[in-house]
Amino acid sequence: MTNILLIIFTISLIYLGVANRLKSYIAVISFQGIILFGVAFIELIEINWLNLVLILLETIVFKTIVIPYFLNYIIKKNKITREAEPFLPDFLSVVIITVIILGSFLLSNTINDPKLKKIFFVVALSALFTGLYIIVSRRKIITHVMGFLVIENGVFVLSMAVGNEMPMLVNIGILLDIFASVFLLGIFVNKIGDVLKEGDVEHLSKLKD
Amino acid sequence: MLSLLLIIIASLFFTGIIIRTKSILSGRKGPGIFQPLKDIWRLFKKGAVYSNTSSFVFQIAPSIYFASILMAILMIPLGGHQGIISFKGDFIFFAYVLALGKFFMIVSALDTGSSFSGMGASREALYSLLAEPAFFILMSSFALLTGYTSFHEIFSTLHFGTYISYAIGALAAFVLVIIALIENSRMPIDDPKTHLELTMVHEVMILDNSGFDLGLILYGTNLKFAMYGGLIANFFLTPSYEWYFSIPIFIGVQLLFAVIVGILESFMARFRMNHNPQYIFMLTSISLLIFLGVLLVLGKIA
Amino acid sequence: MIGYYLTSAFIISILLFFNKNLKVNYLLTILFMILQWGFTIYEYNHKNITDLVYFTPDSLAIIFLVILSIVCIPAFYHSHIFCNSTKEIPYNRGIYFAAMVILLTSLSAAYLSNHIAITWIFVELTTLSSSALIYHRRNSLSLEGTWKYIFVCSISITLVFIGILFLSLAVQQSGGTDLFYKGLFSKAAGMNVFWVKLAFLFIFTGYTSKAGLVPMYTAGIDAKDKAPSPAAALFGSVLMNIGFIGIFRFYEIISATSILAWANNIMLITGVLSVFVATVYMLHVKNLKRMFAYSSVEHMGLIMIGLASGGIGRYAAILHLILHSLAKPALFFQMGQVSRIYNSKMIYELGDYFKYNLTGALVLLYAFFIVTAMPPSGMFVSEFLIFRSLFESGNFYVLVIILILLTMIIWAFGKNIFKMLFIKPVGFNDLNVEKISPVESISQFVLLTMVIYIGLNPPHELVLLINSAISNLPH
Amino acid sequence: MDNYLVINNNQTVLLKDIPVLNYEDFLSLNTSFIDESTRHCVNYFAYKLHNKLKLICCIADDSNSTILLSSSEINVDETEYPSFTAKHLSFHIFEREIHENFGIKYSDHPWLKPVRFAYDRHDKNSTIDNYSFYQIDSEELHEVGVGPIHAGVIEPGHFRFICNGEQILHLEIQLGFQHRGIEQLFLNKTKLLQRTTLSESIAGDTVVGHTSTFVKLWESLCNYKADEDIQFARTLALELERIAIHTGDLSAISTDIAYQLGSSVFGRLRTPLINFFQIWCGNRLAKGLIRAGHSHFYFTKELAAQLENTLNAYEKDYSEMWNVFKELPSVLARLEKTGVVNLEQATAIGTVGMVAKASGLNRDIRASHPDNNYVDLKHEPITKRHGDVYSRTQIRNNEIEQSIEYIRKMLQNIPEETKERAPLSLPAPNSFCLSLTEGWRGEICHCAITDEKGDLMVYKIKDPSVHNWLALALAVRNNEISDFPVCNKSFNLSYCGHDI
Repeated sequence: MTNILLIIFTISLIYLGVANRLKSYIAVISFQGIILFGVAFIELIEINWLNLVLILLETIVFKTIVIPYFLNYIIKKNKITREAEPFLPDFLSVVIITVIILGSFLLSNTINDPKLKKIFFVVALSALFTGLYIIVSRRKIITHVMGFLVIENGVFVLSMAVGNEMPMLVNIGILLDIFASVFLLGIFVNKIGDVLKEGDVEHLSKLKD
Repeated sequence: MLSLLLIIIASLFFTGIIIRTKSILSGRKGPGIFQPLKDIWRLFKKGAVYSNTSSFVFQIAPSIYFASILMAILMIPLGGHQGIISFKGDFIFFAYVLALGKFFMIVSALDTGSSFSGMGASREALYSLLAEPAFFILMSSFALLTGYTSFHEIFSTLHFGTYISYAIGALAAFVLVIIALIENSRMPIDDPKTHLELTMVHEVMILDNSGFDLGLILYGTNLKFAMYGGLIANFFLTPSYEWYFSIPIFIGVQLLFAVIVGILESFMARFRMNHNPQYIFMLTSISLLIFLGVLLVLGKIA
Repeated sequence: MIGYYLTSAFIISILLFFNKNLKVNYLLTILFMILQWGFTIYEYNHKNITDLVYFTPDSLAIIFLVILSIVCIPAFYHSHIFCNSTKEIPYNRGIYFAAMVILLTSLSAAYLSNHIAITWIFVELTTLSSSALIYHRRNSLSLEGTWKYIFVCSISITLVFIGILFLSLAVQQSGGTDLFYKGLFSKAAGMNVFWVKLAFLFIFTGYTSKAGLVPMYTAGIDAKDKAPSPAAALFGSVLMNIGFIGIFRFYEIISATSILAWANNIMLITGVLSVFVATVYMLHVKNLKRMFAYSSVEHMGLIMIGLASGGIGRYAAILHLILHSLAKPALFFQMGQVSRIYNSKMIYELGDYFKYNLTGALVLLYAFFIVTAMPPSGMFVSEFLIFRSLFESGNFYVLVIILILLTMIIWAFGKNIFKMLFIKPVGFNDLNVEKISPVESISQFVLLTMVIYIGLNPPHELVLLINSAISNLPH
Repeated sequence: MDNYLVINNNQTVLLKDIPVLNYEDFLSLNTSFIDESTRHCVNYFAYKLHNKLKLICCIADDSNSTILLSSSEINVDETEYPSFTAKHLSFHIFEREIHENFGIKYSDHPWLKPVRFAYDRHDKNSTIDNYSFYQIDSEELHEVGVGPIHAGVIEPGHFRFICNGEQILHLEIQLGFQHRGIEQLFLNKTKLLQRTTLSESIAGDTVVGHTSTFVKLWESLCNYKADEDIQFARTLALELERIAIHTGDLSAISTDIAYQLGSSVFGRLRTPLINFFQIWCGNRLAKGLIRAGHSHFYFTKELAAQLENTLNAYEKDYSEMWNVFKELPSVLARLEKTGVVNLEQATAIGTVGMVAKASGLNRDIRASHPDNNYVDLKHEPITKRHGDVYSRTQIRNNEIEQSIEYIRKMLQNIPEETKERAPLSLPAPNSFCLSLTEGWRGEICHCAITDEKGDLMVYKIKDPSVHNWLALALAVRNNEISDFPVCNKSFNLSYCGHDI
């Protein structure tokens, strides 16, 4: 069952390459939250219940509802145009993300470690690099945040792989998740709209040498 | 034999159901289910008009197109019953027979010398080109999974045991549905209803065809749809089913397929033309995932 | 003790945040400095005694704690000057000082932490508190700086976390169950090399954003440029140290495995690249403050090279880091005076500094010699030792490249500083130039002189500390 | 105040009061007017006067609700005149028309492309058959010609695309296939009724707009003040027409992006509105509703109740459909960033109406030169900033909502029918009159000049499409050729309004 969820997770990554609307991105991020909820539930059922509840709450409440809602709110409030505006054509994005997935797959195939749940590793790496790819290939800063959230989801999958033995790490990961995303989004909500004109919200590129 | 019959029967009402679904969903009464068929029949009774600038290619292309589809249908099995033609590697033949038909359509479009037809031909060629790898990777994954290379053997030995293989099956069905939509020039890739040459893909290619030829092409499209429906239905049929199970399942899947297409076409707008390539390429990516999934099932990778 | 320290510092920062009275503000910052010094002295006297499970003041931690305590005095002093000169409203001033206290506290805690995850948490806290400092001016440029800083730091902190996850995989295989540095160190020999390598790559890359190395150095540059000068002084010294500590502590673990040589190579490459990048940018930089920031990148690169070359280089690296953390704040403090006079940081608009601020100009001249490591600067000594270790480890080509790059850096640095000191500025109206009291420059002279003193005549106690800090590394 | 005359909308002045300048002053005066973006040229035309050519230029000043008139007289010979267009592109279409009809030579007009191959054009040899389209020479480009016989039932017009693959590099639009000589017919047909029916046929989709412009102009010439109930009916009809056509456009836009639900629901919603015209005046397009000086169809209380019901039913379904439409990603993906006309382009080529407002250029006669009930309604124009297809779609939606609100407001206070109407006198002789109306598409301008007997001597009609066609050509540049239909539909410009 976990395998199916993780495969669906990977498909959602491919979809990120195809999608060109911010709304679809938000939907994907929210959807990934649901999948992670499922994965966490199946994988971590053995750890102590308090921890489990915390993790489940984080995935379902935070990743699936709060953050996507927040993102929507920011887009509305700052009147950000709804297109992702990639530097590269979307077609190339799909190709690159496919290559990323294949690459992570091949990489993990070279590891001979019986303890490793390979599929977690593949999915996590794919999410990680897809997130990075989205950050470098999209023009808007809100899409950078979304790329970061995808990376976070990848990290979550990775922490699942070690979660049974070291639940503390999963918790720290969650801490990171909440901390970083609340902070990133918080600046967006409160400050960017006040200080900058609408047009500037989309690109911050004045500081350079 | 059974599958050929069933597919032909399905082709009679397939487009009608799509149109009917769309009418109902937009709150209209809509034409009868057999209206598309009646239109085709009307076209069959007419003579064709050929432009002076076109050559014999333009005249034979519709027939070849139609024949290629019929040929392809012969290979479709039905659960335990194999198609009329069945041999090792027939899915490759299947793909190329269809490609042959399409090739002739493209050439005949170029033959007319109209700037619209050329535009449509280039679009259609691009989309087929992008959709092909998806089909091949998908079928090869199943060949790998089952160890056989013909439609009949693949589908009759395909057993879904573990969860992951169910996921693979579902994904494969999804990919096939989308391929069917692309090959039949339906939404969201192409809009079969449009009257604007600039936005057409398939329609603009056959803009110069008329009468009997046009009827052949239109009916060929209906057959093609039913053919893909049949292919998808095979995912849900196992050889152990008796004919009185498999026929209702077949018809049910065809119906469902048509209704899904109708729903899809009602509730979304078509893609911008330059978004089509990546959308189609996504199928290849998903097929690759299926391939990886198969490797996982086979234990080739842990 | 650390518990009391953290709680009191926290209370002080809260009070600073809510306080609107200037006098109380002075009082609270003085109180914090007393607390900081008291804590430092206490820890110095309780070396290697674990406190609250997760904190152990080992030699390395003590060194950096002392430096932090030294630097924080002028930092607070100049912060007050800064706030008074820009006539901050109490609310903004409160945020500024509260953030600074949190930054210093979390840095101290991160220095002392003996658990990889706890270090990580406090490093994340430094990101948050420093972003409040960067955003202090509340205009679009500082917003951009803050945004980039937070974004890059968030990604890098995520990378560190991924590294920790890989490390935990490796630890589990060698039978370990916890992530204390000590435990990791003892289990290091049995770890799966593949995972350790991955972990090193991720953790190292992650901490480069704090340490100011290639590839994540950009965040630090913008941060130092946009933050008020006293805060930039902290970013350029004690905050970079925490990046170094993060890398160093993991390097200790690596040194007990078979991949030490591989890790050394990576660090060497990173070091050279950092110096290279710093050179490239310093040659055409237009903003004086950013030039100082790039100079930090260069020094961190040298430190990595020293660490990677082994032998005397490790001692030199830590010494160099200490000296750098004393010298760089002086430059940034002086930058505060410069921007008060010219209202600009662009080199094009600066000049004739001797005419407008004699003492300040002397500081700049003095600092130029110190920072570019010309004798009698202490940094000359440490750089010389780094070169020696490079030579001894057989990396002649690297040595040649580094020497060429350093020459170019000295030229670029000198060109800009001397333009600033002697050549008339363009389009500068000198009617209402603020007169700056020479007293304000005292702290800078003191810091710079310390660099010379420590370099030429290192106190015996310091040498012992440094040697004990690198004692875990194989000889 | 000596070299130009300031008048208001629908004001009749004596022709001799319009100052006559020499051409150089005339040129510099009018081009300097346009430097402000609150001023734009509403009409600039010529007519023959004793072997000379009289040019009249009408500039609307939106901020002061005035129209600035000036004129010049020039000889038609081999002299080459400097053109207005060289200074301000927005004059291009007027000067092209003058050139086509009277053969004036311009020294620096960028492109004297024929406008409509008018029957009485100066150069009879210039026909569509020998017109040489703009071409780019390249191995990689191809041309696609569309029209004049159209695949869908639209109107005749020829579009010549130059494409690089799927991308449009250049679009040239050539119209004129519907030239009917309406302006000449206005002079030939001498009865008022004939003229009114003519004005109803200027553009089939803007019956109310053009007719009310004509009758207001006529009433002004006759120095007649329309009664309150007539004004009320005209305003109401204008707003109803706006709602109906906008809804139809939304349906057409949905069709062009193959969004079936939107296409059929919006299409259905349009019907009850135009059917209401049928109930009111017996014609679905409101022909016969508006007459100068009187009205056959008083808007009764019963009609008001009926309209109220129609609107209630309409609004419920409409807002439901629009809320789905505006959120649907596949729809937005097609509309946003497609066919962009930015503010700079919109100002330079002098767009008006919806197209201008979608690009952030505030041009709305209802607000700047109000008449009828608009004076009380205090109309506030809606503007968008992106200038893409989606902006134009949004404008339609907002205007529909706004119009419904206006109608509701008006229905609360229906004026009594005036039983005894003053008779219409004869038009004033030797006069000039100009009338501006905001039709659903944008500003409609009619100008009339009478001779010494008070007969019409010159009649000039300007549909908003005249200004906006060039915007379409600019909008589709660098777009995909398959996006052209939806761009075209978002402008929904009139072919016959342009061809006249």
